[in-house]
Amino acid sequence: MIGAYPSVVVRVVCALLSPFILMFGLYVVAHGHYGPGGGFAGGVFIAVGAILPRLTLPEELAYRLVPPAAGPLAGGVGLLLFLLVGTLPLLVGGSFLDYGAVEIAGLEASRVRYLGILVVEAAVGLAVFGAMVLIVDVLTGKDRP
Amino acid sequence: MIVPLDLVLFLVLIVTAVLALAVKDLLAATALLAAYSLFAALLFAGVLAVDVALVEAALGAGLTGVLFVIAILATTRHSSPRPDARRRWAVLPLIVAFLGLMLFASTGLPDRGDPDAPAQRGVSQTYLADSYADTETPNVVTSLLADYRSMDTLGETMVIVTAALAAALVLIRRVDDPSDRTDDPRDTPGGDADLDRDLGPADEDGYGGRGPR
Amino acid sequence: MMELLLDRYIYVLVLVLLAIGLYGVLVKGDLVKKVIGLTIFSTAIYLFFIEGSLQEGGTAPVLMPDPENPGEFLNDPLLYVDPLPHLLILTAIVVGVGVVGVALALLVRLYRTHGTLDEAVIADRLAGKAPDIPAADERRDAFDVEDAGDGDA
Amino acid sequence: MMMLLPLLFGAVIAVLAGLWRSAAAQVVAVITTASALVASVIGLVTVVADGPISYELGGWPPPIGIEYVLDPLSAYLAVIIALIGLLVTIYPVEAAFDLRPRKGVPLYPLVLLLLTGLMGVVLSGDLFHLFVFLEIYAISTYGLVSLGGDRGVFAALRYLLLGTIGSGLYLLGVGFLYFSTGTLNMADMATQLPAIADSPTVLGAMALIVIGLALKMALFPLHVWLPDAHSYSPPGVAALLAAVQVKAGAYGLIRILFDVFGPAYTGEGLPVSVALTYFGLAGIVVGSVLAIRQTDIKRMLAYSTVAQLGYIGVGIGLATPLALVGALLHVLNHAVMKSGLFLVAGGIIQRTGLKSIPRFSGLGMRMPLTMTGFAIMGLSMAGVPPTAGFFSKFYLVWGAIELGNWLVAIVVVSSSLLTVVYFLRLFERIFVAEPTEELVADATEPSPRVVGTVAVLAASVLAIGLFNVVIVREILMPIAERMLG
Repeated sequence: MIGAYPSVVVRVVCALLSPFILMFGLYVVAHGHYGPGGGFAGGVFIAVGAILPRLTLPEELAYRLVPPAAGPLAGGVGLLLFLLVGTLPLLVGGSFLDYGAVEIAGLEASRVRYLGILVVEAAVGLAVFGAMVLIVDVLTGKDRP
Repeated sequence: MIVPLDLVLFLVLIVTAVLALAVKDLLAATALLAAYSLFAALLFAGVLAVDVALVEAALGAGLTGVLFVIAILATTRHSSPRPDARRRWAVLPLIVAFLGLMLFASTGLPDRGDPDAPAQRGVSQTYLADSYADTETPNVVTSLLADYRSMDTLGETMVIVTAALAAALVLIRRVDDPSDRTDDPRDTPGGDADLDRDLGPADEDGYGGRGPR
Repeated sequence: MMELLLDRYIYVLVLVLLAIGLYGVLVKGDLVKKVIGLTIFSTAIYLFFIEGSLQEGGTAPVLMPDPENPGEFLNDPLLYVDPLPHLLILTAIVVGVGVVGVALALLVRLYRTHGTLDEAVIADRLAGKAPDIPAADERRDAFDVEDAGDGDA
Repeated sequence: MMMLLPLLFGAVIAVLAGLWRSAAAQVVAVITTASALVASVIGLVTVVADGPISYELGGWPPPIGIEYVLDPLSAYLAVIIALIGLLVTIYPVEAAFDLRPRKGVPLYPLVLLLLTGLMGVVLSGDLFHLFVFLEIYAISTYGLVSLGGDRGVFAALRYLLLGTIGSGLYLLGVGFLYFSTGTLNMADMATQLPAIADSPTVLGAMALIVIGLALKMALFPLHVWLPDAHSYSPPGVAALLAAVQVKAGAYGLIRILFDVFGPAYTGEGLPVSVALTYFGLAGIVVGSVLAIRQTDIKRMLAYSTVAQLGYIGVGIGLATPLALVGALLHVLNHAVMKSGLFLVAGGIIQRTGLKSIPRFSGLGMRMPLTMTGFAIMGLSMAGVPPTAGFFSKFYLVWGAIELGNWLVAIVVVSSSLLTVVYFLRLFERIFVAEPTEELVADATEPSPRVVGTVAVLAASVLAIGLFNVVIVREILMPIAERMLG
């Protein structure tokens, strides 16, 4: 029921806008250490970048840009990534999610934690992106991969 | 000094909330709801919760609005005008009782902004003091989110994935819908309606117009 | 009472918002309005937490660079507002959006079969189709058959 | 953590496996729940022998980080959750969920997420973390209930609205507590609360948390969502909901009332305890009476759940060790009995399509094994010795008499009689009456997996009955004494 929007202005503006939104989303994910932002907000922005074409462009084009299977896949992979990061310290004797316990040559524990946070934020962003795209897809009735 | 602005924002919030519930046009209600979330985000920013403000603006005002709009386009734009007077009288005492309880409870809260409040002297001191040494991350909310309380974040990620899966389970077309089963018709009168069953003119009240498209 | 209002009007205003949200969920007959009420209710809870996290004289919980030692950061807790409620509310916002997503999916599904989102009409239709299920027990409020008439009117 | 990890991974792998091939998801689910069961049994044995285990997530000591606590109470519930979860995932998918999922339908992932949420609730030692898992299991429930066709969808939506208000109230309560103490860790908060015991904030927080969790637990009069949600959802989901999902609310109530607020708040005569007791009693009466009036088998079972939750509420409200033992034993008994009954109902519906009790006539001859299991569990519901159900009520009554609260004793005993009435009526039809329906005459025993599952549950009802002294002495009595001592 949601397909190409009648107005060409809207279509063009949205098509031009969405890569920038995607980029802004990536920036927000990566910027979480130093300012407001992080996986959740960033994941939402990236999802909006994918959802905008769905609301305005012709269906085939929008689904070619971000296929419907991307939703569940990204959600699952994001969660799996988070879990794997959490489990990694278990293997070296730390507790679950204790990134500091992983020893990487030349890096202090605090630096390892810093990197751990980055990976976690990325995983969260991926999962949020997937979940949001999936919700929008099922609501608009395009749920089949 | 920002107190009067706070007060104004709060009054605007209350007005938008009431309007969002009152207007008949659901798209207008959604727009008002998004405005409500946006004003809430402004308030968050006003009391320096910048991360929360960002997420509330993106998720609460932005994406929730989009979801509502999509759902309304897929269903109907007009809210059913039917007042439910009896239920209102049953519920109002409950709400008054709830307000009384909350008012009673909030008398024991520390004053807003009190630096000696227990919460300010509690665990968050440790987070603020140690965040940089522990994780090299100046944004304490991030280090809290992804390190000190990362299990919360894992749970939260699971919640959002769960919600997406649940929504998919609700709406996705399933191979074997319950109505296809060999239920005795007398046992389940009417049966469980199929997803695609056409109920015909179910919406004769004149409000069944679908969305603009 | 007056003192409470002046000193801590914020909490009272949050209470008003909570009540509006609850009213929307419990009283409104339209299902979309119920979900809107739910959103108002949860946002009011977020406001409660965030207002409580303020600390007079504090700034946002992003550590400020130490002007005297480059590369170091000021970490005196008195300088910042309480970050923990921020994290809690971040989590709660995401949870809330998830709930809204599921609720809207249920709404769309209901509309596909019933063609309406009036709670009472749907309830009547479900109950009317099933005379062997007693309709009068816990369904007093929304499910009364007499209500069906003016529901469609 | 060992117990949660298989579930966490299982859920995720099941998502991906479900995308690939739907049968694979069930295999993953069975393996996952089986390993969770093994882990939780090991956990239970360990903590009963050596005392509680605390696990610091992320290596941060509490109250800085989030703490998981495995004490006998949570280990006990974890075993129940994993056991019921395993049986439901083994159960054939069409009978349990009314559908054979297509590729990509996230059925088993949601079941696993439901179990993960419940497991997280019982393990969490942190008030806010409990909220997060509360929502995980609640959201997956909303999805699963909607499988029950059209009415299931509507029931799911009403449950969603009420359930979300419930968790909202809980969250508000946690907020009040946080602003009064500055911590979220349960143990830490318990040490700080006595100093501010009289604060209106703490009392209000307690009220909010109790109301919120009672809503989740469907304690009368907040049970309005339960009958619809349980009776319209598919049998497997109903079994999960009745057996373990509402128990998570009960667990939260026990844990927070007795462990966090402690004896200072829950001593005799305080409004919360009294309210829980009398609302529990009302729930027992109302639930039993309404259950008798139902003709749909699943609806009858759903109302009887309202009554059984009343027993648990009474046990919590009386707040004596004996009554708490009764309540905890009833959590186990009810989980086993009710999931068994729902699964039998699923088997009947799968074989004959019948749901209405008057038409079950003569089913006992056609499906003897299943129906024997059904009879055992029905007798246990009614509290006939030596089945499991007798003993939990026995402890409750004993606890009530000890307190001199004769009203509770009388209501519990007489409601058992009511339960006997409705099950005897059912048995008479199933075993004595002649078949009146062709569907019944043609019915055969359901598939071995159904019979096997039911047999396991029926056997455990008897086993719990026979060995209840061991369970009570080794596990429950120490818990109750520690919490109320």
